Amino acid sequence: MSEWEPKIVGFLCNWCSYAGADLAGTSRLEYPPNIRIIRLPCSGRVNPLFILKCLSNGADGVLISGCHIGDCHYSEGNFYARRRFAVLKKLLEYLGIDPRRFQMSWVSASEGDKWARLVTELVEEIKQAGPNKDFVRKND
Amino acid sequence: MKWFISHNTIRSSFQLTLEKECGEKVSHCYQCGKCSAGCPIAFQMDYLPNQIIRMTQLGMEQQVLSSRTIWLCASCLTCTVRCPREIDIAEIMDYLRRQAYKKGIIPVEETEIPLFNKIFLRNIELFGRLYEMGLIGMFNMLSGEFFKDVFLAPKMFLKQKISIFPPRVKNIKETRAIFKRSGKLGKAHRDKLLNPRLLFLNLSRKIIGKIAKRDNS
Amino acid sequence: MKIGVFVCHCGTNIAGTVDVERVSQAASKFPKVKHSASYKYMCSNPGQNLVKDAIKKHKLDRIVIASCSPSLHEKTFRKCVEAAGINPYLIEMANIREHCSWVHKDREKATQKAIELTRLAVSKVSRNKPLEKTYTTIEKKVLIIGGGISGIQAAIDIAFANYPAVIVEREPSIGGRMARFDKTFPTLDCAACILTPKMVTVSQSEHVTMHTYSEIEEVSGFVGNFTVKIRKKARSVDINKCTGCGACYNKCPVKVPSEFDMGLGKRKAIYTPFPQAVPNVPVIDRENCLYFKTKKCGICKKICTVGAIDYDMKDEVIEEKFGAIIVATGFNQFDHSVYGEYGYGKHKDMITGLHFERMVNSSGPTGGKIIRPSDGKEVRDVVFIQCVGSRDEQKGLPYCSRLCCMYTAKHALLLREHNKDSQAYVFYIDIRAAGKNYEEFVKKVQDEYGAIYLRGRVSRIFEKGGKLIVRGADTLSGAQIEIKADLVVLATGLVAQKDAPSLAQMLHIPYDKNNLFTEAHPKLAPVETITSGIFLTGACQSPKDIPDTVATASAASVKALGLMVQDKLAREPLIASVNQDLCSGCLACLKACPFSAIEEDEIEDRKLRRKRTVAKVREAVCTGCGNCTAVCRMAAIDLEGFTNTQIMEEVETL
Amino acid sequence: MKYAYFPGCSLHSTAKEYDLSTKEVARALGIELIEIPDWICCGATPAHITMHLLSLALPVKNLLKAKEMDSFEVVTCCAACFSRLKIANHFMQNDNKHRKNVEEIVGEPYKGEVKVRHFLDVLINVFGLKNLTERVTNKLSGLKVACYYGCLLTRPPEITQLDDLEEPHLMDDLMKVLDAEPVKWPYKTECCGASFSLTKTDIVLKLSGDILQMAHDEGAQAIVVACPLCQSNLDLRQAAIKKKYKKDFNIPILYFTQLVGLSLGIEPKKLGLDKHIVNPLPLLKERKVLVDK
Repeated sequence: MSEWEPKIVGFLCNWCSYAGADLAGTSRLEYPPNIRIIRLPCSGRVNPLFILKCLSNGADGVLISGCHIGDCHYSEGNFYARRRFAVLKKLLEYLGIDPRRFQMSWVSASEGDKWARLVTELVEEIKQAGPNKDFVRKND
Repeated sequence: MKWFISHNTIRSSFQLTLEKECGEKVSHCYQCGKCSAGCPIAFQMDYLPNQIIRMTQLGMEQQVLSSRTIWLCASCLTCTVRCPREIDIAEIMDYLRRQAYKKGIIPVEETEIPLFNKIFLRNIELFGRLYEMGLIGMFNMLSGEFFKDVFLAPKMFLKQKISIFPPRVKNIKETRAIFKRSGKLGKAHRDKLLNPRLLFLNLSRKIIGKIAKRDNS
Repeated sequence: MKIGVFVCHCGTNIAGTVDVERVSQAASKFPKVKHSASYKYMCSNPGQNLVKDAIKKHKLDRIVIASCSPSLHEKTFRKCVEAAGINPYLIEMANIREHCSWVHKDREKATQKAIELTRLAVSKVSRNKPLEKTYTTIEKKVLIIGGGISGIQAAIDIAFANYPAVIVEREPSIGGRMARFDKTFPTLDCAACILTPKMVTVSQSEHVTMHTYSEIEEVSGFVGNFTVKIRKKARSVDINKCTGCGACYNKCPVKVPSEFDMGLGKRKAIYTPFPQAVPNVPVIDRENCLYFKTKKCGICKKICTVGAIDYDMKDEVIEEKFGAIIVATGFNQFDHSVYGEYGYGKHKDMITGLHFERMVNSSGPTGGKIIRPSDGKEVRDVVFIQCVGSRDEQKGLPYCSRLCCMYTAKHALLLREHNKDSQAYVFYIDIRAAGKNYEEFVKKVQDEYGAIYLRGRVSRIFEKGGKLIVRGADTLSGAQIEIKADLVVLATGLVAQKDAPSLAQMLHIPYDKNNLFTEAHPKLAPVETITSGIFLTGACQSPKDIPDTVATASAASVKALGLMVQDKLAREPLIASVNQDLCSGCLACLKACPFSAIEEDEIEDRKLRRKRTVAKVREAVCTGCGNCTAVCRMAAIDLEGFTNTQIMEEVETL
Repeated sequence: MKYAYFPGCSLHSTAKEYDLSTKEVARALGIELIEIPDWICCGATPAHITMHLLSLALPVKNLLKAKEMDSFEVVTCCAACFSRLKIANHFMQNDNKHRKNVEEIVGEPYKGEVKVRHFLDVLINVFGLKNLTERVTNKLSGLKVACYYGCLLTRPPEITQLDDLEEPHLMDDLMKVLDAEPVKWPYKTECCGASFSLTKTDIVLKLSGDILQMAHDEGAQAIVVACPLCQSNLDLRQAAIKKKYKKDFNIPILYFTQLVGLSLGIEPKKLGLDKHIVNPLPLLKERKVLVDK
């Protein structure tokens, strides 16, 4: 392997962030290929377990992205998400996991450029954080 | 007008280099002309500010750097604060002037301003603060305007507005070091005032002009 | 389980950066995958046939399509596999176009990513369950928010199909912006002459109900079954009793600037905004009415012969059910007071295009005379400035407002028609006259009406000696230009209504950074929103002129009528469901549900031999957000289509 | 109120009266101005035209000298110096690349922590117009003035953060407090030709001539400025404007500090009112605003 490339999982809400990422595509905005997107109806659908599972499975970073606060397709799903993951982030920090590995963002369906910028910056940040060894299942 | 430009000019790296080095996105300009509309000095310029930007977009480096416009810009920032595309045109003018210094392209009709700037800085480098008598004397001598403003001088002396002696700054070495290091880091030629040939050309132009004027009258 | 994977080239859209063959080969080695193939355009007829044939030939029971975004073709392929006998919810799509080939350049890395995205989809589909669509009824009534030309047109179209339409308009009369216009480009027919008949049609239609002076307060429900609360503001005049005789506003002693006339004329405290108002029933402006301010006066009540004036009238909130909603809320004018160089909007003789419309209108405040608001003198030199607020990233909007070129040309023409000695100077950047007979119109204004077009933005406007000094440039000649103008008319851009975001949040439709409502697809679904059952028309989606507005209004009506004619409505089964055996009855989900779609239920627990409280999903109400699943400690509640096992399977394969 | 004071080159030569009047006013109002010892030129326009780094390094050096005095606020009167100092601060705060280079040049770390203020700002926003009203003993009633701000006091607004960009009003507010009458005129921020005084005198004559004309047309008896370059262009070049355009304006160009000084009852001579080329004393006598001693 030439250079270590981080692996990042993105949980995106279907209405805003996923559409925003689609728009980045239709606008041909380039960003690094390190992110794997999992589509969900709402950021409120994301169970904290998913994130823990991602990190324990060796993902170097996890991103949750939903509609801007107030713009949720389901009225208030992202409020729940915000509250839920503020707590989770603290917990992860407490467990000694680099807080850079778990991030939240709000990207609307019209913000393709923001999405591209966000991923670029995120990959850069995770690269600085280095490979995820904090929380990986020991195989032997 | 009077140019023919080829795809080689248009494809030259001038615009890209400018955008990278001075951080202003020239390609964003859509030629609305608001900069030119508000420019107080436009009446003296050979090209309007928007034309300079257009020529930059087309890679016309030679024509831009040898234009009089870039020297006539007074850095009043009227264009910058009103540009709908948020382009800092005054900064671009600064950049173009610095490039013109570097490349030694200065139009002979417009030597006064570049000359003044150089003399001004030299003056600061020597004295730390502005020595007006020295500045005016040196500028008049080198620009061929030997008797410019001499009528104002006595008034100024009387009102103690101009001193015959240079100001004194204690630690002048410190200042000189700043000049030296800035020149080195910025890769700018610090020492040369201006090309002697250019100065000579300008001098002779002025003197010939004056003689011709006298003959006519 | 036999999974089939189909990888699409999408011409060169995907194949340009992704080695499609390699993706297909790699996919064939994934667990449970029995067949993989690639094709140039998977969504085309031959492409779909390829999928169908493969299903039959290889006896496939689950399908993964690696192509574009599911928002584009998920439905297409669901139908496709259904035709081949597979449950439509046993497919998944891997988005290797928008999320891969279009955003990456490195072929190797993009191919690698495409393979992984496909692997994710394969792992997810292996956990999919067959689902059946549910059906709901449809409320056969359409709500139209906004009573401008687009709302009026939509109401007419829906009424024509014999379905009921309800217009909710904020102002006391329908008519909107168009009612203020004088003439319309490029044909120059008078706006009132073509709009008023339509307003009358609406008011006389048995199928159309109008709630003027009313606003939307709350929207809930979903396609086919929206419940809307409408606040009918207290008009202080009984709409059923009033005959529209006008005696009240003739006698009212209070005069205030008329909003309809852009402050150029006056109206009374009890008023109809304009003579042709529909309904022709006045409203009392309580802020300025003497009776409401001081409890004195009461003239209008004394004079009204039918007793229609009711000072004690209160706001009324009504609730109605609708099957579809058409949003036709229109636009606002850009506020040019942000331009310091143009005097922060303080120069009296600097007006906007809408002011000019009122001024030039023969029934307007000046009787059709074009005058200087400062001293009432007739004008000679008039400067028109285009792109005020538009195409200005620094102080205004990034976009082109699209109609200013045309209405300015119209104004220049009307100016000369009204005043032969006048001269129009039009500062423009580009002329955008792309429309039927538009370019010809602009040319005519230049050729036959002597309008001088100057290419450049104006940098400064200031007052001197009673005139406005306009400093601009003509970039074509390279000249600076100074014009001493009697009047300056700004072609201010179109912006979203101030409260557009709050309406969008009520309706759960997205809006962009300029607060314009976002359509479901810019090309293929321009009047739809991602929320089914809600449609857009007119300038609330993007600046539009009258022809475009009317066209989108009819388009939105057709979409709404398409719902109206259905007997029942199929709903996606992607909703939550409770495994009541697992449910502990904590009811945390009940609190988390934004739609009150979860209720308490009691079941007989066979083991415990007693009744037990559990949660139950009201299927008709659930929108499938999945918020409940994240709070369930027992993992008893799950979201079909995005189940915990599906997502965990995806996470595991990372 | 204690500030490090950066006069700048002009205030030590052609704009001596600005320096004098500023110090007088500050003394009268109890604002302590301590001149930065051994300050050097800020580089003015020639520096940023010629060498970008130099144009940042010179102001930074001065700000560092102010810091050595344990002063975290620098006051300056010259609009050009104000602009250069502010811009240097802006770069040091926001541009890492330039900061590193400049720090290398001046040999010290600096992150733009010294605040830069114009004396106008101190007078109006720190001392306060209300306080000033109480101190005015000699009202300048009936004196019609055009407040001229020039280019660099307000531009670019995100850096100077001083006054309204297109219609500044700080000096107008100040004049009203002194009971002078600021005229409404559109050339508050028009360019006077600035640094072309020596090199392109023709331009200065045209631009300054236009400004004088506009002030004259709008009924101003004097122009009030806050920049030594504006003052010298408008004052010094009136004779040449008269010669070239055959227009004799004879409008005195005064610093706002001089008028504040007068209204506080300070002697004209101490304010340097005898140092102008266009003599303001006849006008001030006529308007009865001179202090009788």
